[in-house]
Amino acid sequence: MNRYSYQAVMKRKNEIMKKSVGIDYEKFRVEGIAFDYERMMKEVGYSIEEVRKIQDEVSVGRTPLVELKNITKLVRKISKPGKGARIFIKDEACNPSGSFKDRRASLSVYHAKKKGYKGVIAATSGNYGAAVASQAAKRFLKCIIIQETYDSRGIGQPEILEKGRACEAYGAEVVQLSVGPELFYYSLLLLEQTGYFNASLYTPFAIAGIETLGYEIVEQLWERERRFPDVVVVTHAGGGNLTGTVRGLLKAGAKDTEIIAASVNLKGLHMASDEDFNRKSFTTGHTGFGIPFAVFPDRSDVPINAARPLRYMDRYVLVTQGEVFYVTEMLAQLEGMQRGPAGNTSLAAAIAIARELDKDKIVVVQETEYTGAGKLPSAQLTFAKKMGIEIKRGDPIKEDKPGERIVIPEHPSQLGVIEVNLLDLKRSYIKETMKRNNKHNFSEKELEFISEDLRLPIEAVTQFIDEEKEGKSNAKGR
Amino acid sequence: MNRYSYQAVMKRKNEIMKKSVGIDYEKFRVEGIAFDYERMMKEVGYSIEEVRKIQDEVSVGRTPLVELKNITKLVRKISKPGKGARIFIKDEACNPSGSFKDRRASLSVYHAKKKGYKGVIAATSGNYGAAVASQAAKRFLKCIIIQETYDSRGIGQPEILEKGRACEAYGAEVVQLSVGPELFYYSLLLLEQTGYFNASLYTPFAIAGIETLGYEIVEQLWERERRFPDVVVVTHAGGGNLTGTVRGLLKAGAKDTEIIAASVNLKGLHMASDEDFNRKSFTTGHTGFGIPFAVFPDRSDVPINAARPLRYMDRYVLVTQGEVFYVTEMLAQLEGMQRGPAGNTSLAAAIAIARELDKDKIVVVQETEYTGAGKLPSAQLTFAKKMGIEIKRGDPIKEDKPGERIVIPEHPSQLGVIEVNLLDLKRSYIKETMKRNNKHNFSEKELEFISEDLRLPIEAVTQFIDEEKEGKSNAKGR
Amino acid sequence: MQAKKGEWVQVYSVILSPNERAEHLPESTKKVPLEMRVKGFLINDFAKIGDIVEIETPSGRKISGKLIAINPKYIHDFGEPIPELIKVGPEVRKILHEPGRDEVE
Amino acid sequence: MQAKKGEWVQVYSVILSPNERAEHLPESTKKVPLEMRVKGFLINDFAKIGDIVEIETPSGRKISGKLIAINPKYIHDFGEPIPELIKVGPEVRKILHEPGRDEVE
Repeated sequence: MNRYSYQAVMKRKNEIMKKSVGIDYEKFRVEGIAFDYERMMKEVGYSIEEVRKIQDEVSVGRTPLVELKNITKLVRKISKPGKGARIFIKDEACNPSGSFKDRRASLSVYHAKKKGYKGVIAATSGNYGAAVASQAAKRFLKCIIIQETYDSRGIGQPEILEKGRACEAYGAEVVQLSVGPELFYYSLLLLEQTGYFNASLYTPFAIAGIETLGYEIVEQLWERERRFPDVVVVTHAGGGNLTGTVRGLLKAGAKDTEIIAASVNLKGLHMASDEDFNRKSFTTGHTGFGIPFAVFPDRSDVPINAARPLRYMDRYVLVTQGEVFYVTEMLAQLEGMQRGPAGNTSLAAAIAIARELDKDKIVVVQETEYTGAGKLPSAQLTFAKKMGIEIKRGDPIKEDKPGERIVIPEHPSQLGVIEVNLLDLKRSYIKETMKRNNKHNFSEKELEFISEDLRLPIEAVTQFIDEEKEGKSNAKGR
Repeated sequence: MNRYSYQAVMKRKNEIMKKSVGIDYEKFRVEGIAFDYERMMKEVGYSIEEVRKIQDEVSVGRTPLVELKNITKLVRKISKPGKGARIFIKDEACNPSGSFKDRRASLSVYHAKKKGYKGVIAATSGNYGAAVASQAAKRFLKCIIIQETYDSRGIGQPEILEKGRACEAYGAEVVQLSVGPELFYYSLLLLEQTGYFNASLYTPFAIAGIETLGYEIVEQLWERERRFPDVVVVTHAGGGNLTGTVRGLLKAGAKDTEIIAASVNLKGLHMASDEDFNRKSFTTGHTGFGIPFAVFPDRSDVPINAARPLRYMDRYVLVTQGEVFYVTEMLAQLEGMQRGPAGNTSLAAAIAIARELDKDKIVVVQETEYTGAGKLPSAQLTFAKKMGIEIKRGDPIKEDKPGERIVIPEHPSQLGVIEVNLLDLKRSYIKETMKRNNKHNFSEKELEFISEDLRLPIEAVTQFIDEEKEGKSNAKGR
Repeated sequence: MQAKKGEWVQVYSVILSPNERAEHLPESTKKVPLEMRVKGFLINDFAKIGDIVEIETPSGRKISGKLIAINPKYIHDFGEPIPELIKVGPEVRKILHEPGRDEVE
Repeated sequence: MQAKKGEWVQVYSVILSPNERAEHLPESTKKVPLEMRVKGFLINDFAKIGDIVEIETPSGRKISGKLIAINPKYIHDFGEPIPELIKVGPEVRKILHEPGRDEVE
């Protein structure tokens, strides 16, 4: 077998991953599938004080918290009397490369430098690429970004092309691949060949880097309003953004804040499909990542994923592509801020959520991102039209059809959210865990771990396991 | 005569200007050409505490002060032993619309709203347009931006087109004119027809808005280094940036900081020429504004210009277009910051200046601006090539030829500055003042005013006046 | 190509013909008119390129001019890679990595 | 078109042909190869589009592939004005200006 074949490289997966992140994950394993999450975060990650210091060195973080006064006013215009919470947004576009991803990259690259790696590699089609490239430039590390860019016709989505351009502007090498999960294989191959650091989004470093975001939200809101946020809305994709932000919120004492995850609904589109690839306008922050990574975090590019979203999520809602484009336009036209659109996923959800809350509540939207050619709604929707997607005004939820139709609301009162049943996700997590580990019985420590990982009483965990076993045997029996 | 003809409207100039800024400038006139500058700034402008409050409301200002550690390291590599000052940059791209112009616009638009104007008009091809549009969006005012955009062939410079796009993204109307100083005439006409506020760059509001920038530099540097900046480099065009920044520095106590103005050298290009219009890559921050506005500030769109650069300038240097593009690339590749290029004019100068200074000195570059399609060096230089400009590597100062050749340095040690003789400028100021007012004799109060406006002893002022008179009579005698 | 009422369009008009312009202009400017281009929503029911139409601008003004573009797109872009600039990054990084003064001091 | 040594170019290669790809792929993906495009500086003295060449990437790797572009420019842009979005600004501003609840309370 060729040493560089798909099968051969995948067999060396654990060895390559270990060398390229320099973490001995095994020492945190407790028993079977159970591992000591908090110990790992403590021993491998950095304390919030250390993270702050590292980020201050490279001018990452300490972004403004902006009150969206006009959008709040608009929400109140369309809400029942007494309703319409105040909306704030954390203007993460002010980070050096234009998104909160600088926080994650700053830690990964710092760590890589400290450990003597000559370069960093990140597999991402998102803003994380530009962030890693920017941080690598600051710290004189070589940088390779691996992007899923083109379909088999060689057509690339403008937002991804823009992110690739940004990486190149900072001096990074961009490896543009066509559609397929073998991006992971190729990343491993490059990690092996170069000996570079794997700037994965899922290491304890990459998560610890975001904790300052949650921490700053609490600090800034406290300074201005002398209170904790009632709700924080977080765009959810691979889980890191949510995990890191909430850990930061908790470290700052915001224990009663409701955490709402938000993703763009891309139901029906297959993430590994060459045909579907260019039928979506959002390259991250959507259900294609959000749901699989919630129900099985350890599908990532490291042996243990430090992003554990179900530990931190109180509610999970979906919005549609049309809603996000609509609020992106609103943000520019009412608040004088050109941002996103991908960063505005949580803003779309926040507007719907604020409508239901009392006026004296505070909802914080946790990120913005930079924008420009390729990223703007005009670029995205022009591309979508070329791909045969219908664009129309209408009910953005009822008429939405991912991959076929994007519906721009006709009125802000049409902004709403689709609820995801968290219990269903937790049940899926258990199902996936059983299936992928080919395991039907769990030790006490394993049950405790699952219980923590799902924020679910052990009784519920065992009940779900039992139901799954029954379901399986029923299915077999049929 | 047609009421809307050039001549007819220009005759109504003072009347229109007065109504559209709502300032009775006459009450600050002392005698002849003399006026009470500080009284005007105090009575018409806002205190720095008020400005802060207004800017905080709209999340303007409080941008990061970033130490450019790698560029400093590079400077030291190419400097004599012991030389190479530390360089900091005020990352003004973090303002809502992407430049320090938000500071000026926030005050102008606040004032317009307070005074009951229904809309604002600004005549600018610079970032100020986007800033006014963004602030107007926040405060629900109508907004018209008048831009000098196209030459007579309908060709527009990409940077100006981008600025127009940004204005439109915030909901503003953009009036694109072809080349010519009659832009002023058309602005007056629109101000008259709409009754909107003239968001001039030269009112006391527009200057007061920048004072926070200088103030923040001192505050931030003090917090980090417990000292004042040794040098602040300010990009100089119409004079407002310099005036406002230095007033802020002084208010924060930085009385011994050396103020260096920097402009891009566009010598030989005529600003009102349809032919020359698209032969320059920089639309502001160049000598086409910098020198005329220094020697005769009251050429602006208000009766008394609140920007008085010669009061505040210790040194004035020029850099070349090629140098600015070069340092823009350096900033991205060494510091992980994609900014400018126009905002990097002062960075180019700062690098040359830092080389001459001792290592323990601190040079602060006073701004960055956002970038993207249209603004990037690649866009500007591609356009320049199409306009027939030669682009080459070489000595960026010796080989530079504005309008014909842009020379990118081959090595950072080629970065240098061209000194402008400040005494010559002050002499020109006197000459212009005499010519434009058709005046040969000045009262004591007028002489005092000129002495303050030029930061020049009265004896020197009278000497220059006498020389000018003699020169004139000599010229007549010939 | 035809535009319908409410569509986003661009109009053109001459503000000052050459003989109406200001004095003391450079030759190249003096001989051409001062032109204006403005975008807005078409007020006429239908119009084709070249027609004199009325539009409502984003500020709510109603102005007329010659229709020159329907749904005009922004044409400025990133330009092309500039050979004279593209090696600056590697060059300055190399200078920084050369053993030099700052390491010794 | 011909490229010279040191020019900024883009190369293409197939990483996995259809039969070498991972299992369990959707049909549309399974039937096509996994392709790669990378940019770098040309190492060969001369080459024309379609040639197999070697490049040095910005990270300093030397890789080979088929030359597909010389001085490749970024092609993504602002797109066109989107009629479905362009009136959102005026609409929401209008709603905000309607006399409503928040003024009364």
